[in-house]
Amino acid sequence: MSILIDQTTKAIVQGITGNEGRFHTSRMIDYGTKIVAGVTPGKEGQTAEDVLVYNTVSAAMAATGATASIIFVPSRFAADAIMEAAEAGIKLVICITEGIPVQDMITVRRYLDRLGTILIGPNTPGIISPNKCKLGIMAGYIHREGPVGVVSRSGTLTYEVVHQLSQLGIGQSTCVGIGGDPIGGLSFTDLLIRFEEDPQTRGMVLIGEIGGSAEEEAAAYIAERIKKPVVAFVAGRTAPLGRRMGHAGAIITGGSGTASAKIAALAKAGVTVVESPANVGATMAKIIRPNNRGLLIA
Amino acid sequence: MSILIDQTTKAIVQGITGNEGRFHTSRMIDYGTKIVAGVTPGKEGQTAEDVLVYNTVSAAMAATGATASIIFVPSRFAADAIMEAAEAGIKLVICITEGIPVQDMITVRRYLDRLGTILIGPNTPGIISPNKCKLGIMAGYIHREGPVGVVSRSGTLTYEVVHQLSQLGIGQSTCVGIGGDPIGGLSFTDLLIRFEEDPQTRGMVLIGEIGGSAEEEAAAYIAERIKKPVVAFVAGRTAPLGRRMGHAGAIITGGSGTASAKIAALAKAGVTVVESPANVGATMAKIIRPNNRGLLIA
Amino acid sequence: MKIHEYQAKEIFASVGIPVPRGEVAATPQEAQRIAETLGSPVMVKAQVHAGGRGKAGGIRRAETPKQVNEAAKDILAKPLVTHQTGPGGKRVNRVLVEKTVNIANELYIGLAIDRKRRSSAIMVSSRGGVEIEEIARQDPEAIFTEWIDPTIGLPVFQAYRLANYLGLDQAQTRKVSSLIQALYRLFAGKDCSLVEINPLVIERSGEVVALDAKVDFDDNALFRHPEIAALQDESEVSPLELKAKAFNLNYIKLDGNVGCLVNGAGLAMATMDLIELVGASPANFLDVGGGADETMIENAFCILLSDPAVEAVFINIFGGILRCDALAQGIVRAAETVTIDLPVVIRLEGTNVKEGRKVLRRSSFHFSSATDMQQAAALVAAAVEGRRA
Amino acid sequence: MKIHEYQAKEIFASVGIPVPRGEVAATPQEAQRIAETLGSPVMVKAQVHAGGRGKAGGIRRAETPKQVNEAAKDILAKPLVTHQTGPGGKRVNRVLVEKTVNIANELYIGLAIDRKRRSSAIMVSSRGGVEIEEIARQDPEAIFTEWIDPTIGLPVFQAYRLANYLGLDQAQTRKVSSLIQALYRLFAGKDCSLVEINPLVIERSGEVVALDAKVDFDDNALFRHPEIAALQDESEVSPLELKAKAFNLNYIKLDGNVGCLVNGAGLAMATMDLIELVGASPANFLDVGGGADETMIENAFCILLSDPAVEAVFINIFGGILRCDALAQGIVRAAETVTIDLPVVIRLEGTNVKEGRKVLRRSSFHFSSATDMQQAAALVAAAVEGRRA
Repeated sequence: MSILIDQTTKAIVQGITGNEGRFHTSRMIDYGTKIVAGVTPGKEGQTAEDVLVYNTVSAAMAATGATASIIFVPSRFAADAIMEAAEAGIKLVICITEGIPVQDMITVRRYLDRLGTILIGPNTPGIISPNKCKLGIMAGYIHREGPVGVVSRSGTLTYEVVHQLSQLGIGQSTCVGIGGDPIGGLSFTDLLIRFEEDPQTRGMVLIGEIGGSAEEEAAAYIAERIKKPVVAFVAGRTAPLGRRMGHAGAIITGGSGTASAKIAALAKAGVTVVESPANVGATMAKIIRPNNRGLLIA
Repeated sequence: MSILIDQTTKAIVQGITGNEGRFHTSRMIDYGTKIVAGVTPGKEGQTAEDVLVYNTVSAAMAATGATASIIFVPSRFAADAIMEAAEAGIKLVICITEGIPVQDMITVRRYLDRLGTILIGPNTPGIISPNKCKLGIMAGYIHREGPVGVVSRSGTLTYEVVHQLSQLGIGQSTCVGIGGDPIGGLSFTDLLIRFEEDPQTRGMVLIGEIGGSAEEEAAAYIAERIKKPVVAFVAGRTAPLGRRMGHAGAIITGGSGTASAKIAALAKAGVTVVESPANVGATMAKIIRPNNRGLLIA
Repeated sequence: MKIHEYQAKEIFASVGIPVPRGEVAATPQEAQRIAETLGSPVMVKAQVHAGGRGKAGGIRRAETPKQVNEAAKDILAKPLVTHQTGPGGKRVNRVLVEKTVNIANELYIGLAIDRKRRSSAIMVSSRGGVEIEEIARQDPEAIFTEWIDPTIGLPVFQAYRLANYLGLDQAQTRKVSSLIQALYRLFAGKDCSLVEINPLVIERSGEVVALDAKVDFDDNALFRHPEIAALQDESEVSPLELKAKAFNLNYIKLDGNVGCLVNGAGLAMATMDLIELVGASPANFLDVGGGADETMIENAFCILLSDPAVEAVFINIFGGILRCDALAQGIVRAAETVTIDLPVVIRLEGTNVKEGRKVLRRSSFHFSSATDMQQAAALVAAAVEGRRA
Repeated sequence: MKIHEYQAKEIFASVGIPVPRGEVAATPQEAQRIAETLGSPVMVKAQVHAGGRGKAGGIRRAETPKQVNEAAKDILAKPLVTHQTGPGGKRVNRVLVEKTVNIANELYIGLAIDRKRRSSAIMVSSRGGVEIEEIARQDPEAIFTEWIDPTIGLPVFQAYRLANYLGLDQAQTRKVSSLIQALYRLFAGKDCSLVEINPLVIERSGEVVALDAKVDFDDNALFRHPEIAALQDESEVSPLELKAKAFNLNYIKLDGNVGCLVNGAGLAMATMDLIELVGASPANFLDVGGGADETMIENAFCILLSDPAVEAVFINIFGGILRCDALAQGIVRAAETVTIDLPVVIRLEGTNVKEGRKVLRRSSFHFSSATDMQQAAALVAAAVEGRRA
C-alpha cells in the first residue's frame, strides 16, 4: 500500500495547455498515471496530450469523476485554481505552482479545511507512489517501489535523496514534497502519521531546511507518535543569518529556525540526523537492511 | 423546564453604561436575572446599577464565568460586540440592537457558527423564561410561567400576544423574539424543535410577518417534525406591495413572502392560523384548555 | 435606499462597467442638446424609482434631436403610472438621454442577499431583457446562481463559471467574468442590497454593455458610505415621509383615513390588519421604533395630524424599550402645541404603563382609552363612522 | 522586499498613522536646510536596510542645524557596519532628518505571519524601544499577541484588547486601537510580510507617534501593488544580485571561492553544506529555480563567472521541471560567448539526463563530470586545491 494515491487515482490537470502542464501531463501518463481530464478556461473541447480539456473543474468532475487534481497554472491564478478544485469536490489537490502570495494561501487553507480537501504544496514537486501513480514533476525513473516513505520541504534535494535510495536498491512507498512556502497544505506531521499507519512503509526519510518551525513540530510529534525509524537531513547549516535563500521559508530569524536547532530537536526525538546530504540513502540502508553487505557507511 | 435560559443563567450586559443598557439592566435584575458583569470599553472599574463594569468581554468572562451576554451597544459597534462575546467563549448571545448592516451579519453568523455560539437577534426584544430569567427588553410583568412557547419575528406584537395569553391565565415556558432582520441567529425552526423537546411546553405560538421565507420554512418543518399544537398569526396582510415596512424583512417581492402565501403554507402544515391579532391568545386557550369555561372564541 | 438609473450607471462607469453614452436632462431643451452632441438615434428614459417604465411609456426611442425634445416634453414634469407606482403615479423630474446600441444578445445579471443561505447570490440568465421573475417561475433552469461566501469573497472561478454558463464566445465570456467581479466588488464594498442589469447587452460589435442599471443600498450601512447617502433623491419621497425620516421615524403614506401611531413594525402591521378587519382603512404605516423618546413621539403625532386624509387617530403602544410614560409625555406635549379636533383612541400597555396612564389622565388632552386592541379598533371604527354620519 | 524607514513613514502618514515631522536628505547641505525648516533639535538617521543602526552610530541627535550638517557628513556616503550588514557594511546614501519628540512611554507593535497558526499575528508590548526579541526570550509575558483570521479581518474588539493590554489611559488606548486597525489594513491590503513600530511613543503631550517604522512586503504579491514595487531601492542590492533578479534568478553573494549553480533552494543549500564539509567555501547561493530555461541557465552561468572571487564552479542539477538538456544547452551557449579558464564540475541527474549529457559531450566545452554529489564535491575541492598549489 501507498499513502494518498495509488493505481486507482483518477486525476485532472489544471493548466494542462501551458508548456509545463503539457510536458508533465505527458510524463505522468507515460508513468502510468490515470489523467482523465484537463482544465483550461476557454479551451473546452480541445485536447492536450490526448486528454480532453474542459473550461471548469466542475465540468471535468461531472464528466470523469476525478479524485485528484494537479495544478500548473501561473502563480496569480493558482490560489483560485486550488479553491475551484476543492469546491468542485476534489479531495486531493497537488499544487506545483510556486510564488503564490502568502495571504492568499492563508485564505485557501481555511477554504479547504471547511470543505475537507487535502492540499499538497504549493511550490512542491508533487507526490509519487512508485509503479502506481505519479502526480508531480519528479523524474519517475529515479524511483523504485519499496519500504521507505519520503517527506520533504525541498524539491530537487528530494530527487537527490530518492536517487541515493534507489541506487542502493531501497524503494519508496510514497514520496511527498510538502512545499517550501510559509503556508501550505499537508505538514510533516500529517504525512508521518500516514506513513506510520501504512503497512508498506518500514521507515521514513524527512528532509527539512532552515526557517519556520516545521521540523521542530515534526520532532515533537515523532517523539510522541512515531515508532518506525526516521532518518533526517536539514539543509542550510552554512546559510548566512537573515538572508533569503529562495524559499520564503528559508529565513533565519533570531535563534529559532536554525539548522542546529532543528537538528538538535530531531536528534532528541530519536531521529537519525545525517550530516552530509550525500549520505542519506546509505544511512537509511544501514537501518532498514542492517545485515546487508556492500553498503556505504554514513 | 424552559429553553435556552433558566434560573442558573449568568449573564453579562455589553453596553451597560448606555441609557438603554442601564435601564434594562435594572429591569432584568429586578426580574431576578443574574447579571454578573457589564462591559463598556474604557469604563473598567466603574459600576452601573451596582454591576461591575469591565473593558472587555474576556475580562468579564474571566472574572465571572458568565454563560450568556445581552447586547445594547449602538448599531455600528454591535456586530463587533457579538463576535467579541463569541470569541470570549459565551455560548448564548442576545443582541437587542437594531440597524446592523446585513453584510456584517452574514460574517457574524459564520464567525459564530465556527465557534458554536448561539445568537438570538439582532433587532429582537430578547428572551424570557417567566419567573426564571429575563434577557431582554420586554415588560416582565405581562408574562406568566406556563405551558406555551412563543416565538416571533416581531417585538411589540409579541408583547401583545403574551399579554393576551397571560390575561387568559395561560403562562409561557419561554418567549423568544428571533428578530426582524434578514440575517440573524436562531430561526423559527431552531426554536420550534427546542420547544417540541421541552417537557414544560405543551403548545407553541408562532408570530410571523410578510417578507422572506422564514414562515414557509417553519411550515415545512412543522409538517415533518412538530407534534405539539401550533397557533400562528402573520402580520402584514394589508401592507401594500413592495413598500418597506420598517423591518428589512418586511418587503414583499413578487409572489413569495406575502402574508397569504405564508398563511397558506402554515395552514397546510396543520397550524391553526388566526386572522385577527386580537384573537391569538383566545385561540391558543381553546386548544390548550379545550374544556375550560369562560374562554373567548376565536 | 434606491437611486436612479442614471446614478447607478455613473457608479457602473466609475468601476469600469461599460454603459451606453448618455446624459441626464431636466428640460426638453437640455435633452435635445444632449442628443445633438451624442448623435441620433437615442433613447429617452424617465428617471423615477419604479419598475415597468417601458410599458408605461416612460422609455421612448427618438430618431432626431427634435423627436427627443418632443419625447422629453411628453415625459417630463408629469406623473408616470407603472404597476409599481400606484394609481397616482410618480412625477418625472429627469430623463436620461442615451445613445442606442445594436443588440445582438440580451442577458440578465443580478446580485442580492439570499436570506435562507445567509450569503450573497449572483444570478445570470441568457434570457435577459424581459420580466426575469416570470422566467424564474416558468423556467427555473434558465437562471444559474452562484452563492458567495463573504468571508472568502468572490473567487474568480465562480465569476468565470457564471459567465461560462451564458454560452458566449471566449472573449465575451472573459469580459462578462470581469464585469461580474466588478459588480461583486461594488455590491460588497458599498453594502448594496440589490444590483441588477437587465438587460446586459452583447452588441453586434461584440462589446458588452449594461443597458439598464438598478442598484439599491442597505440603509443601515449608509453611515459608512456618505458619498452614496448623498445620492438620495428626496423628490422621490413624499414630504411627510421625508419629514418623518428626519425625525428617525418610519412612516409610509397610505390611502385610508385612520392615522396610526404604533411602536414596532410587526404591531404596526397587525394594527393595520385589525383596522381593515373592523371595516376602516389605515391612512399610514407609522412605526416609532423600539427606542423612541418623548420628542420622537411628539413629532410622530404632529406628522399624523398634518395629513388631511386622517379622520381619526389610533395610538397603539406596547412598551418595551419605549416606556409608556415617555410616550404619554410626547403626546401631551404635542397636544399642547397643535389643535386637535379629531377623535384619538389610545391603547397603552407595557413598561411603565401606570406612569404613562397617569401622565395622560393629568393632562387636559381629550382622548378615548382602551385596554386591548380589539376594543381600541372598535372605538376607532365607531369614531370614523360617527364623523361620517 | 524591504523599504527604507523614510518610505515606511510616508506610507504610515498616508494611512493616518502619526510620524514625527521630517524629510530625507542626500547631502549634508540638504540635511541642514531641512533642520532649519523643522527647527532644532532633530535626529539624523541613516537610511539603510539593516537593523542595529543606533548602536552602529547611524542615528545621531543634533542640537543645531550646523550639528546636523556635521552628523550627516559623518554618516552619508560611507559604509555603516551593523550586526546585520556583515563586516563590509552598507553604504549610506540618504539620511532622514526628523524633529525629536518628548518621550513619556515607549511601546512596541509588530504584525507578521504566524506560519504555525496560519494566521496574521499582532503583537504589542509596553517594553518598546529595546531589542524586542531579547524581551520575548527573557519575559514572554511582556508580549501580548492576537491572531487574526484573515477571512474575518481584524474585529475592533481585538484591536482594542491589544491596546487595552498596554495600560494606557482611555484616550491613548482609543488612539492606539485605531492605529492598530490602520496598521492591519496596511498589512493585509498591501501584502506585507512584516510591519513593525519600535518604539511607538506616547509623547509627554499624550500624542501617539511612530518613532521608527519597518515594513517588508511579500515579493510574490508585488504584482498587485505596482506602487510598492516602485519603492525598491536598487542601491541596497549588490550589482550581481540585481542582475540575477532581472533574469529571475535567486542569487546571493557570499564570501567563499566556489561558485555554485544549483536548481532548487534546498539542493542549493545542501550543496553549500557539502562544499563546507569537504573543506571548501561557497562563493554564492544561486538557485536557478524549478522552471529555468536555457536562457536563464546561460545568464546564471555568466553571473557566476563574473564574480572575481570564484576559483571553481560547481554545477549541481537534479532535473524535475528543469530538463537536463535545457540546462546543458544553456551552459554550452554561455561557454561559447565567455572565456572560461576555471575548473568546472558538473553533476547532472533527472529529467532528460541522457539528452543533457549528450549535449555536453558533443560541445567543445571542457569540464569534469560527476555522477553523484559526494564525488562532485571531492572534484571541486581538489580543483580549488589544485589552483592554490
